[in-house]
Amino acid sequence: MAEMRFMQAINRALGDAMEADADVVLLGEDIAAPGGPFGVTRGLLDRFGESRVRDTPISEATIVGASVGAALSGLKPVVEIMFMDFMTVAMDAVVNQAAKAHFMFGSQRPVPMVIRTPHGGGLNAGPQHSQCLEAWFAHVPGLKVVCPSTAADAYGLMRAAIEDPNPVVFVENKSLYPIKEDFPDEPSHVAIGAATIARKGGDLTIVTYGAARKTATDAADILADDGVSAEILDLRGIQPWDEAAVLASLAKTHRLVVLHEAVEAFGAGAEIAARIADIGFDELDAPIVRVGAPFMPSPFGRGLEAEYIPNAERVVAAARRVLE
Amino acid sequence: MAEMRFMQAINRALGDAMEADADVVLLGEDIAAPGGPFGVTRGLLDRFGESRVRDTPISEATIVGASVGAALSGLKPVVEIMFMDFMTVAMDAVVNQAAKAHFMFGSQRPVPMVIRTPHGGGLNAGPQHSQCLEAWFAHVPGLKVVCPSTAADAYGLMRAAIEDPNPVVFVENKSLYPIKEDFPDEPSHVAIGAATIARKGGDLTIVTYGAARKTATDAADILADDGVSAEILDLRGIQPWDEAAVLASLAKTHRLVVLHEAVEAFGAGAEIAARIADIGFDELDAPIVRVGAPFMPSPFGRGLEAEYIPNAERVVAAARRVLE
Amino acid sequence: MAKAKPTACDNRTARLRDLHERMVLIRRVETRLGELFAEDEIPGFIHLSIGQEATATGIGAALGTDDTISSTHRGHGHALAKGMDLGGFFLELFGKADGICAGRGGSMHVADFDIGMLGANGIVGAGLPIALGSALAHQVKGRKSLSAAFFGDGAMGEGVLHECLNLASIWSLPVLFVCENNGWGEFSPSDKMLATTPLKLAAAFDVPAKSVDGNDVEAVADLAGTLSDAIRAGKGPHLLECKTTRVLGHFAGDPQKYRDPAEIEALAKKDPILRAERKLRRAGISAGDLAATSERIDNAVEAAIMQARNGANADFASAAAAVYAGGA
Amino acid sequence: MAKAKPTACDNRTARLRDLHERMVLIRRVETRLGELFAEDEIPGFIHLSIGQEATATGIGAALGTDDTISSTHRGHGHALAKGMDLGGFFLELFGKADGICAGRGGSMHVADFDIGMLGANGIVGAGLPIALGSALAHQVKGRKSLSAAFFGDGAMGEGVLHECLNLASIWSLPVLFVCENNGWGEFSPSDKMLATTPLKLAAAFDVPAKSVDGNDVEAVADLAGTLSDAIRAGKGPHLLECKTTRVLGHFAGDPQKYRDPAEIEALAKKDPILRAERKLRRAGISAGDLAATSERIDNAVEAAIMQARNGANADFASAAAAVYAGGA
Ligand SMILES: Cc1ncc(C[n+]2csc(CCOP(=O)(O)OP(=O)(O)O)c2C)c(N)n1
Ligand SMILES: Cc1ncc(C[n+]2csc(CCOP(=O)(O)OP(=O)(O)O)c2C)c(N)n1
Ligand SMILES: [Mg+2]
Ligand SMILES: [Mg+2]
Repeated sequence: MAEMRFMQAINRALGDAMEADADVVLLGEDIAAPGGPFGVTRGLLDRFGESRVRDTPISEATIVGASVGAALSGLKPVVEIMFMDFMTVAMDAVVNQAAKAHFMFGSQRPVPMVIRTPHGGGLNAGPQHSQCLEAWFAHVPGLKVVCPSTAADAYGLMRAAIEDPNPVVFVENKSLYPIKEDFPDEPSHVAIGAATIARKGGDLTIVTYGAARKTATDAADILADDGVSAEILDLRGIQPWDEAAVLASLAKTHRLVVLHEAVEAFGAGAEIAARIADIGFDELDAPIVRVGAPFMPSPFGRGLEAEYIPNAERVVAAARRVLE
Repeated sequence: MAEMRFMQAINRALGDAMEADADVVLLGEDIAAPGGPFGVTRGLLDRFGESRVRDTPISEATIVGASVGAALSGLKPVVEIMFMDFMTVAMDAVVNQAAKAHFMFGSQRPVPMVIRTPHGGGLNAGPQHSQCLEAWFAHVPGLKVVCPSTAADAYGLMRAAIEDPNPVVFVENKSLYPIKEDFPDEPSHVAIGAATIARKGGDLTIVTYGAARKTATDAADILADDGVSAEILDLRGIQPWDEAAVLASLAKTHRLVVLHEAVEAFGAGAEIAARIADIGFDELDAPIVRVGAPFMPSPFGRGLEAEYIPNAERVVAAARRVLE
Repeated sequence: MAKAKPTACDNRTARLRDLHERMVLIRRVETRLGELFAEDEIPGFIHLSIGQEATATGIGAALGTDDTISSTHRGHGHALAKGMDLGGFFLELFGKADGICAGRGGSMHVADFDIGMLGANGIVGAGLPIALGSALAHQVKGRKSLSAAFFGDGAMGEGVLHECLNLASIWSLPVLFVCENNGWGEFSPSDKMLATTPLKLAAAFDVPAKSVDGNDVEAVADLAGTLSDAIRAGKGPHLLECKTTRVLGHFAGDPQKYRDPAEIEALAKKDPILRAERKLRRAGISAGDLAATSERIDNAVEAAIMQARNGANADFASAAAAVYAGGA
Repeated sequence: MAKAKPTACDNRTARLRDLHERMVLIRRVETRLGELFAEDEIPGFIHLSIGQEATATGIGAALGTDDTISSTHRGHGHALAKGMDLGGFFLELFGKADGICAGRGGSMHVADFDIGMLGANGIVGAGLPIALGSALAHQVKGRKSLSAAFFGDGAMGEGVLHECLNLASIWSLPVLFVCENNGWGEFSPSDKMLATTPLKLAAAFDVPAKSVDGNDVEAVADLAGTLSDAIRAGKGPHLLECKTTRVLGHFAGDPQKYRDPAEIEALAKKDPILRAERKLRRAGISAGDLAATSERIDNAVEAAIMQARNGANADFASAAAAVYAGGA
């Protein structure tokens, strides 16, 4: 069991997938010669050459749209959108084309493509470089959405996403990139839509994904000092998400907190809470409490951003509310 | 009390606002000389001239972005995006620019603009001309989102939206356009974010908005035959939405169904259900059941679309579940 | 399109007969679609290309099955010129289970991947990057194919065209950009909405470009052939502007009140089918011959319509199960 | 920028002194920003325009307070050339409550609406439609103002530029498109990414355009003045390409490993400030005079930094209350 950074795990998954399948190609701004703005694609140009690893002009709408066309014509493109905020420029290609092609053309062809994009704060990058917009994509039938929180999951989900015959939005929390973690010698695929229990517990369930898993763990540590045992479920997949795993945990704890870095209102957590307020209602012994960013753009200033991103204290407070 | 079509009410609101304020200008594809693809802007070019009522090229990203610049420079633009599906082409301007300008520039200037856009099915217009994407915009701090269901509300909300100093996404269900309704002789503004009780009842609450209000009413009629009295709350505003009105109704009925035409999963209804599962939990005597479109693109064929759009039977079934 | 292989001297006439027949097919299909729409047999938004058949047909004649095309909201002609099966086409427009898109897409989304027709598209300009990506696949996979991107003059308003011209140019992709310039974008005349032309734009990106009378099917086919040869020879993207005529309105049922009646009347003179027929007559094809073609096509179209009418409706459960590939 | 009004014969020298002083200010501000960022006093993403000061300054000199500009991610120079207050600027970059944007925007979003600076922008190309809309407001409201849209060469990849050139052209809007062509878009050389040039694009839309040595501040100011006069005279949009040099990397801290060291070294010869100083010396301005200017500016910058350091941090509750105008 060696150590590996989160970003290296993604790099390795891309490399392994490209070794395994000559149809996998990479597209994006500054991903080839420069190795990516965060270094995620470093070395892949040298290994796989200019035809398969392509620097593109600053043309998000077109590179995603071209990925759809390429996917419909036999390639498996993995396209990088440098910041999730820039997905706004490519939404037609994602939503009207990639997501719908299999369905609306009568199942004639799959659309095997992956859109890699970093979300999240922590770099004081401000309102246009920090947004967590995964809820938008989860609302679009035909897309899959994943958001790993560990190096091993990043590897496994990337391999699965590239092999999936559907368009997958692969969300990478940029604050995780440099983090080093245990990495298996023989890493394996992770099924899209399968949650994992990040920590076992019996008093309440915290459902989360991405970088917020760390926040949940910190909160669980604090709660443990008070004798409260929190179970943490890391969804990993947001569309589809692992309803059964949430229900199973709830059957033990009967109390639910939903946590993510995205803005709380109309965020992905709303679906989880809403769904459980329906099918899990009889299991609930307390209100479902969500923790997310407040309803404001991601602010620039250090203090502002620090207060903006959900922290362990807020999760602990939410836990206390459901334990009341 | 005369009768007026839904689309005429919007037309009248636009005309009245333009009479009242010379800064109000209209932009959009085919809205001036042709009077709009659905005829909503008919006659306004003749009344207000070419400078204030402008046909644009097919350049959604730019006409919305230009509306932001115009709003920051003293105009109050009302821009039409012909189908809500085409908002995908203009998302940067809406989300990164319009929504954030007031906040990220330190409250220096308001961004008084309205984006009018029709959503919804019923015309067999297929997967790229029928989407209800309002949940996306409700998730974006800085935007307001409204969706009227009656001619009077359409008028009143449009007047309020134009006068609001913030960017408002004004969603018009296109199946409502031709519908004729009572219209007050002296129509008034409707506060953004204020719900209205569309029907009084005591056994359960149906929260809805837009064209689905009619579906809710049909369902309530069926339930009434069985002696069940449903209260229907028409939100009208989705961001902000009237939490207090929902809680007040729930305090009477203790049972909640949330209904909209949009896809159920990760839709606007998720937020309402999630929020009530938190702050309204103690009032709930039953699961919260949502009714929305299934998780698939809006299909073309007649039978397919008819089955796709939520109907009264599905609402009745949901009501029966919460009444169990 | 079935490719006749006649001997040298009547090569051109034989080809023109093929082209003419294809145009008559498109015309007949769309004339009937207009009627079926008016009679409420066919739902949705229908955009007819009557008057523009020579463009679709001429381009289609230059392409093989391994070549790909992306199309627009006005895509019936492109689909039929590329060889889409009439049965699957009509079943689709009726929203039937056996439609080419299983009744889920309709007129704005007809597609047939087996013949390289990557779909009509409801979003103006959106077909351009799709064709580009298909060309990228051809290039990466070392195929000799090319990819044609149809777009209207109105689509020149969308920035995605600019992006695609640029990307195709720097990567030397095998793309044929085809502008169907009918002078209108919905209800607005393009000369009021655009300060540029396809040729000027192409020039700005060093993409070789030509303009052609888009109602002269032979001229379109000739030029499309020349440009396609250049593309296949590795000379990178090319653009062809076809100046053509939208005889009917933007959509089936559009009364075209925004248009000068004299302008509409004048269009008859430019009819691509009548022009081809005059040429054929001069080349010695008899009126009876032409009438026979027309009758054959009418029969085929009516048979397809009848089949479509009687087809089973698309089934909801199958649609619901088709949101994801692989059944996930 | 303060406008001196000297007598005829030393008009040009006086103006050059002003221009030079403004460039020195921008250089000093950004040099210090680079240091403050390296010392972790300033957070976020910082894009410095060192080497490009003549472009911002020359354009700024042609504009009045009633004219508007939209800027890019590399906007410090544009802001300062338009007249942004140094105090509010530094407070913003430190994320302080009294920053020009209340500490909510930072480097990528500096804006000052009172002087027509409509904001730097984190989205490549997004400033273009904003400037266009501002020009629309000028036109509709009958103002004599113009609106300048700064964009980089890399931004030519984005289709929104195409759309804006078109719309400005058909509506004859008072827009000055300013391309700061520094040859790079992040870590990629633009000649590999673009098949076009600003002049070719402008020509495609009938927008009159000129290219200028963007490191010659007088040349930029002259040409910007000429084009602005034409715009104010109702002649519609114009474009100015300023060929300039990005001396430092894409962002503060970028080691520029992707760049030939010889290329970077050669940039010193093109330094716009040194060039202006050589001219000033030839016009009789003493070295002491220039040193005094520099010292005055240093002092002003250090004072602003000190003020910013000591400023109160932005307050979360105020930010939370500012999401909507009108407090809603
Ligand atoms: C992004 C987008 N904007 C607007 C529309 C509505 N629309 C459909 S067709 C059309 C006109 C297109 O004109 P052109 O490209 O010239 O094609 P034509 O209809 O003339 O064949 C418009 C504006 C759309 N479908 N997609
Ligand atoms: C839509 C979008 N895509 C990508 C980026 C990332 N990005 C920031 S600056 C930049 C390069 C811009 O190059 P250019 O326009 O030449 O400006 P310069 O940095 O040279 O001043 C890129 C790709 C972005 N901010 N926005
Ligand atoms: Mg046209
Ligand atoms: Mg540059």
